[in-house]
Amino acid sequence: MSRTKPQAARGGTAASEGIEIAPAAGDWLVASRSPVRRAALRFFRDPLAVTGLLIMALIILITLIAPRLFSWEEIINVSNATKLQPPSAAYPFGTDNLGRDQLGRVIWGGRESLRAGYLVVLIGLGGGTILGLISGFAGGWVDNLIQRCVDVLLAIPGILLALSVVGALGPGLVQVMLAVGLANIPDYTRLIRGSVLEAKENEYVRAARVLGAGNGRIMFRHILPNVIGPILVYATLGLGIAIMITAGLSYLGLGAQPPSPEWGAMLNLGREFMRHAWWMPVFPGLAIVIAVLSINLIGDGLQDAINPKLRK
Amino acid sequence: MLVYTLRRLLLIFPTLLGVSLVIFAILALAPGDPLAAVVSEEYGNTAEDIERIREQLHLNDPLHVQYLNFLWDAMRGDLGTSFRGGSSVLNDILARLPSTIQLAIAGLIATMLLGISAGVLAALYRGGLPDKLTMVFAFVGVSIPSVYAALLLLLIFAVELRWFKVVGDEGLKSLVLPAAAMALIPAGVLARLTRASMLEVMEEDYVRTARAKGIRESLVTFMHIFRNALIPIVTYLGLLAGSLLSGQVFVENVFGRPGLGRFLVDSISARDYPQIRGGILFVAAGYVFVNLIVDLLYGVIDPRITYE
Amino acid sequence: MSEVTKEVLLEVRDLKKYFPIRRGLFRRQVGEIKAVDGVSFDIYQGETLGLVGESGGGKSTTGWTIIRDLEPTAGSVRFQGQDLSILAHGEMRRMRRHIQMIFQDPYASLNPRMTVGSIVSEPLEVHKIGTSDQRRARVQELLEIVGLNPGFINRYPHEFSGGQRQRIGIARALATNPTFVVADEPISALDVSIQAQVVNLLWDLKHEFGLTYLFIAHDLSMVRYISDRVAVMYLGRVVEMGSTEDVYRSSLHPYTQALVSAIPVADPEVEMTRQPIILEGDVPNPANPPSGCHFHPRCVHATEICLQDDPEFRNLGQDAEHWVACHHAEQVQGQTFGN
Amino acid sequence: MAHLLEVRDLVTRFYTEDGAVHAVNGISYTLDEGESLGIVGESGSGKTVGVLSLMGLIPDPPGRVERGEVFFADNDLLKLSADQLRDIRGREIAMIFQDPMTSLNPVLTVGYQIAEIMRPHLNLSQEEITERTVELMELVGIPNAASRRKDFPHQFSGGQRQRIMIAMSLACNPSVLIADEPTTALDVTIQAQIIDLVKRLSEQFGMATIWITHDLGVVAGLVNRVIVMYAGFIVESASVLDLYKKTSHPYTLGLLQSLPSLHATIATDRLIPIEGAPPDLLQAPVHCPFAPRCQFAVDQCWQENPPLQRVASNHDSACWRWQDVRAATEQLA
Amino acid sequence: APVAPAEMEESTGADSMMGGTLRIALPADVTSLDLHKTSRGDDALVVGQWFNATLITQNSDGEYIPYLAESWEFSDDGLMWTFHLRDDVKFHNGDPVTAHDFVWTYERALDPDLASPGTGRRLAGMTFEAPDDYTVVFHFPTPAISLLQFLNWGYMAPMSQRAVEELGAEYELNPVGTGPYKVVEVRPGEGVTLERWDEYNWGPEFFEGANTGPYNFDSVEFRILPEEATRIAALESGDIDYVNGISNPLDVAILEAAGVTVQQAPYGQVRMIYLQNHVPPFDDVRVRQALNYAVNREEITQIVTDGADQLSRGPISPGMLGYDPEIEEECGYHFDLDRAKELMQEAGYTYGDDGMLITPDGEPFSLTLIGEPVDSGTAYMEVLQSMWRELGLDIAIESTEPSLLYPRLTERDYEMGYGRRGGWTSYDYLYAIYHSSTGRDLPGSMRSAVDDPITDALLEKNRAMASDHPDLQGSINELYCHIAEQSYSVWISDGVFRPSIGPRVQGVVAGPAFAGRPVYFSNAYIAPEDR
Ligand SMILES: Nc1ncnc2c1ncn2[C@@H]1O[C@H](COP(=O)(O)OP(=O)(O)OP(=O)(O)O)[C@@H](O)[C@H]1O
Ligand SMILES: Nc1ncnc2c1ncn2[C@@H]1O[C@H](COP(=O)(O)OP(=O)(O)OP(=O)(O)O)[C@@H](O)[C@H]1O
Ligand SMILES: [Mg+2]
Ligand SMILES: [Mg+2]
Repeated sequence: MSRTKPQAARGGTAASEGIEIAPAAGDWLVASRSPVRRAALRFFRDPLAVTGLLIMALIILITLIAPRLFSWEEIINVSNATKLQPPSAAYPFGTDNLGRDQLGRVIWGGRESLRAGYLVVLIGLGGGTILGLISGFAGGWVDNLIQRCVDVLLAIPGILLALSVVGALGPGLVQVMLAVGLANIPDYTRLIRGSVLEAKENEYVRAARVLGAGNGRIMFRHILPNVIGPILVYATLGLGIAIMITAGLSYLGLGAQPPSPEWGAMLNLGREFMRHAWWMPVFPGLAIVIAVLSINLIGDGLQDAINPKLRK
Repeated sequence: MLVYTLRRLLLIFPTLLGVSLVIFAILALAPGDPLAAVVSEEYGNTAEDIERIREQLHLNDPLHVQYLNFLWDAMRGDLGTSFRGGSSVLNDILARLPSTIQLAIAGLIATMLLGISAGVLAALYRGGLPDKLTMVFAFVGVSIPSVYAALLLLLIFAVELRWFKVVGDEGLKSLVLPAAAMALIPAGVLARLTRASMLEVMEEDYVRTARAKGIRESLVTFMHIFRNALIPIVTYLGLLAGSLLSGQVFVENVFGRPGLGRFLVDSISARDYPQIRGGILFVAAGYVFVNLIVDLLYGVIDPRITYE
Repeated sequence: MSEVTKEVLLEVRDLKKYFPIRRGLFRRQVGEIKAVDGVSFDIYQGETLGLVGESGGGKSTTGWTIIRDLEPTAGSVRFQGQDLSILAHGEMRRMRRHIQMIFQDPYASLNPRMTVGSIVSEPLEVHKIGTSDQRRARVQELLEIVGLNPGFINRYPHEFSGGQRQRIGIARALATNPTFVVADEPISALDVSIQAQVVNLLWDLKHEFGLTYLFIAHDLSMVRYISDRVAVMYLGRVVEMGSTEDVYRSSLHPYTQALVSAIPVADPEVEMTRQPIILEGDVPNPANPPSGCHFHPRCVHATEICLQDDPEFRNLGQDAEHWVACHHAEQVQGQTFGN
Repeated sequence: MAHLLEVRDLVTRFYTEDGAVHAVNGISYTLDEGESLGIVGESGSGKTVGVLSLMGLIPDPPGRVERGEVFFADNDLLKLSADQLRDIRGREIAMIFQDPMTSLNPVLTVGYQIAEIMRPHLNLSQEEITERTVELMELVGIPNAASRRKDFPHQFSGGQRQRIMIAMSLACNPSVLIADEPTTALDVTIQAQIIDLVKRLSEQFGMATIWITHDLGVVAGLVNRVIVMYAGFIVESASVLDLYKKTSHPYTLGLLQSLPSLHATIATDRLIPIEGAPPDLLQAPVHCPFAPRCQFAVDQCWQENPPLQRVASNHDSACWRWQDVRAATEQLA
Repeated sequence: APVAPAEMEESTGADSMMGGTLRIALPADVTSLDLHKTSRGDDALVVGQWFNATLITQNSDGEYIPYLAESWEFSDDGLMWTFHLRDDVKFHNGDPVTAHDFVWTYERALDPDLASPGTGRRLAGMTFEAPDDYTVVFHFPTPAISLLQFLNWGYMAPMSQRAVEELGAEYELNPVGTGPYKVVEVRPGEGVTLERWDEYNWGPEFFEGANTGPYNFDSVEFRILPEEATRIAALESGDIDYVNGISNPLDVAILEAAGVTVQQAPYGQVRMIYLQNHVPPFDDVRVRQALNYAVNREEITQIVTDGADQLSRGPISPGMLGYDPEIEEECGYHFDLDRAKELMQEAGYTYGDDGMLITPDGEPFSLTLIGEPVDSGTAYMEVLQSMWRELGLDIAIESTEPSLLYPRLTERDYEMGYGRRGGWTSYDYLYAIYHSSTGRDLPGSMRSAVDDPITDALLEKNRAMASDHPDLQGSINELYCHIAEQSYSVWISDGVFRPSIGPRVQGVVAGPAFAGRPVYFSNAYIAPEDR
């Protein structure tokens, strides 16, 4: 039944042609799918991953159209009359200590926070992946050099790093995110390197080397897909942490400035009122939880999709 | 390996040298003036006053002179004195070290207990209830800033239930709440990491071999799946151990514990250069040490890993 | 095989590979395993050299060291007159187009995250051979050649049985039309029909393109069938080497004799009556090999001299070369078993 | 019912994105105490999956044992609880896996991995276990076992790893040993030793063995009865002698013909592989799976998948034209 | 012999006051206990009230009363102050306290090598002498009698020369003072433990019936709790007895429910917006006035403090010495948006279609407001931003931490600055920010860059007047109205200070707002059953 040979050349007789039940389309369809597309297919068959993707898309969409939902005035105008109102029909998320509508602020806040979060994670993940791969794969003095730099970087507190980046490049949100991303690199580097040290001992790495693959290829094509799973998970969790860290830097005056809302900053402010107005911390917190959750569902889906052995 | 270990231990010195250089570079770049914290706001500072204080704190020396002086002093075990109170930086750090280490160890243990058990359960019951619960726990964990966790724990267990004192020495008991607060975020991360890492090895052939031996499932889980999933876990715990030394300012603040985290953050916001340098050097030494242990552990976890 | 025109493709001289033995927390080196301990041979252009011997005797390690995936402890390997051990990284990499390897372990040597298609086309991509369409066609062709359904190109290794995976590895090794292939047990995981296909294929390639093989295997009947010459390894050393006929029919080394006698025959009637030489004595320890001739503790011919002196590797062949490392080769020869 | 092990109508499939892989399609066989059963067949024909299924070791998902019964000591293994199954695995039915590198845990010493199987099943002290570990390693021909016990799998050669797997499986003197290509990576002298060892154990303890192999030489010398598999079906089942001398299935015939004859070399006579491509297991079989490659195929073969039918005492074949095949065999001989 | 029941009761009664540990929460690490190395307000709590004694102090009515000095007098020109010391005072190390100790202490503070940032700076320009063992004389370069209150500041206490010289660097861990408690242990980052000093018997008469002998608590334990929520929780749970201030008014109810006494007093914590008076647009008094008119002080304090803070309609607020409600009503600012808009238009500004101001140059009118985020700072700035938006002014906020702020202030790299200063308990603070000598070019704190002879004259006149001078209030009022009219700053409010006392502690007496000593503990005790 070698349907992949359209002419059924070798064993096939005229009779065999006659009883081919279905056209050979099935196999050729399979053959036309690239690994990436197969991974994508697996991803989109995973209901949780798709849910995550939809939620994230929705969040991004809402933040994009935020100005149509709430004007900037509504976001910044204070009023004693509406101060600290619990959630109600008029204010589904309640109002904050200055009487501003929290729903509007949460929606606007996503713009800054998500951008910051993603950028920070991407820098950390990108930089850390490359350094970690090189470090773990090359070993020897290269490893030692990179790792000792990582030790140095790890020891420098993020705030200080952010301050100096701002000092060097001038103030601005992007600089701050750059700094926080930079501060994240060592974590990813160590995580990737650890796994690479293990993965590079696999026989298939040897096989790749023997067939003439260069180091770059071995690192990115052979080792990376086999170590990326846990790191992906780490990165997706890092989103929430990145949002909080950038908020902390805004507080120092390095990031977004009031009254511009930011989830992390709102959450920080909410702390003073947590015993008096639960809705102040809860809603921005929930926003972060949902963002992290959805990105994690996506991350999990990706991990499964690139791991052909794992099937649901 | 012994040679490797020794070499790595020796590398502490160049690393610290690197750290000190980087700190100097960073402090030179970082905007902000230490005088803000030294000179208080109220009355009549003259320009001469300010100049005198700057001179006094050696802030006017060229950077390389400051650096060499610092290096020379540091080599003799003198980390200088604080800009603000004039206290010995070394004493300040040593005074905070025991409490910091205590809490770090407690936090590490709490993280491991919580994170690993949750992660293992999640991996074993992938897609099932334990998995979902861990997932929710992890997301809430990483999304709640530790300061909230700390405050909530304090309010519930110390103020409402009175199981603990809000402040006051209760021996090991007073470590429970801070350690729990500290563990919340990392435990969430660790749980997810453990799960992901275990999923990577669960389908390996040797796991099947282990099952075919008829050994208890718990042994299969721990000796064959978990052990082979350890590398990212140990790496993360190493990173965590380092960061617990310096990164726990909120927990330290809420529980009023003298810790290196608060010390560093305070000294950074005051630009108290000697304290910053000293603090970071200690933290760096901590990282170098922890990472060395982690690297050695790699070899124990996976004998194929060697560093030659 | 006309000796006069023989052109040496690969020249292995006094090759050694020792693995350190480490113990304890700090993994202190407490000794070494002499996996390959002074091996020399030539492989001629277009020939197939069978490498057989004791399992654990250092065959794979020899293969690895030749293709320089393991750095030799000592010795040299020349390929087409070029000393491989002094090649720069990039040069060696380009050289690999011509030197390929089929791996003993069909499971571990395939990247579990890559599809069959990308595994097989990888050598082509690496050496920048062909356009992507050509490569695709070549992959399909290769899969067919090794007897795999070309429709499988998007499947992952774990979805295959052992023999199917082995064939993926073979297809990969042949992709670039190499000059020299180290085939480490290329067929042992295959069913005999596929074995026949693969052996035919290897033969055809050799015939058409003058491919040269170092064929490592345990299946002595297949080695005999396919090889021009055979080398027999025991405990890190080549103990006998010569033309296939000579080695099988008139083995000079007692170990070779034992091997040949133990070849199972696919005929139950013959099998019932076959009397293999069962080697007595303990399998020696490569970390601490026996003195003198490594084989002496298990050898029925061993005498005092075997305990003391390393036998010289000497040529006892008349018209064709026939090398052996045995003090008593001349006596042994008379008692040839063989079937 | 006196059989030690009886497999009835076992069906196992893998559900992949491309569709269901029909890996095992209703195989039945029995195994008696002390008996040695060989399974040969096309690579990818379901030999490994077949035995994994009866051990309950099919990864689920994507695999699933759809149907069938496996009786062992009056229990249906497929219906046992995990705990009950655990008592049987390793202790009663031990398995040697096909691939020794990936089947051994790279981070545990081989000594530990051998000892591990004894702990739950044998009531031995730690010292006794260590002792037995060393003994087993020596039994399978690993030199210096007392010290090499502490080495890790990657420090062993392919054959040595395989021997470690063998040592492991023999540790508890199982009643059934399933060996999936156990000797492919061994040199013939060691192979002979191992075969000898297994034979001895069979005689001594009545251990039954299922021996999956491609080496028809080993089959000829070792087993009593042989099952030939193709495309997830048993296509022929016979005593060794019958299989070689009274071959009744064209696939078996093809296999035998693929072997190099005794003193042939490739330069003189070429091997004759079976023509055609291996079957696509994604398609549910409607006709004889071997038909596309079969010289004997007739229309009937394209219409109906032949069932396994008795062709002589103790000899079954799944071929409509088995008589012609047998005639051809005898003619060749 | 057995003790008579009556005696017993009496003695237990007396004893029952003594004992127990007073636990106090501090919001930040103690920087140093060496008086000349810091001047931080948080440290002052330890330094001033507990282990040191000062020359003079203030009673609960705010009057200056003797402490280590029995009496004092000013020379007629106000340039020389003479203090007569008690002769029975001892340092914690047993040495007697003499005039020489004071002189040595102050000269140490002025030593340029020591570079004392706080004390030294305050003493700048002064000289000291000790004509005899118990007389200390201060010489001033210009009359500054209103500065007398500084002597009530803990950092002006005498230090023991012997202890400082003997202990060297160790001194700050074992400081020696003259107050009711001595330091027994300093745990950096964690706290300080003090122990009662039984020889203390020079306590001032803070109020009628004040205990002038040793205090009642056996020891005082300072715990550093940087998080306000923790301090509240600790008060609630009874693990802490005293917290110096609670910032969020909403928390008062929580504390009171737990039996905590929360006092509320104005504090001299002025919140204001500093303007760069010498540069446009603030060189135009109409613009400055418009800003003051456009601030709705009632609303802002409602929003941010639930109305707890006192309003500052002008330069002197209710928590300060010299405050006069009548003059505030007359010269202070009341919210009047229309007037503010008029003023802007008079100053040449116009309104665009969107209701926002356009400068005379035709540019949109927008300014930057910088400030620290601490203590509701951001909230104040955001509310002001919103209010001035009504005026048509577009404000961008830059809220940054102090060490980033400081260089910008020094470089005058800002237009408007939000400031909050604690402890400005007297009208005299005006000198520091509006006198021309504090100059527009000086580095350091937020300054208003005022250079106005009339203002200078008024400030100097006030400074030379003693607190009992009959013309003092009139002169202050004159100053008030002048500065208000000039509208050098935008004054907003005066913070409320909320010392909170846990239920275990009895007998605490409230102090005056401007004494820098919110409550008196001299008679306080812990009931025996609570110890
Ligand atoms: N996880 C899986 N997913 C999909 N298909 C699988 C999976 N495992 C095995 N198969 C398929 O099942 C069929 C039977 O495989 P099995 O391993 O039993 O073959 P085998 O007879 O043991 O072959 P060999 O002799 O080569 O080891 C093969 O065609 C294989 O492709
Ligand atoms: N990485 C290693 N570390 C230590 N010893 C090793 C290592 N690799 C191989 N050895 C040892 O070297 C010897 C030779 O191994 P090699 O793999 O070359 O044998 P082989 O002849 O290929 O055997 P087989 O036929 O069983 O595959 C063995 O004793 C083995 O234990
Ligand atoms: Mg090998
Ligand atoms: Mg198999």
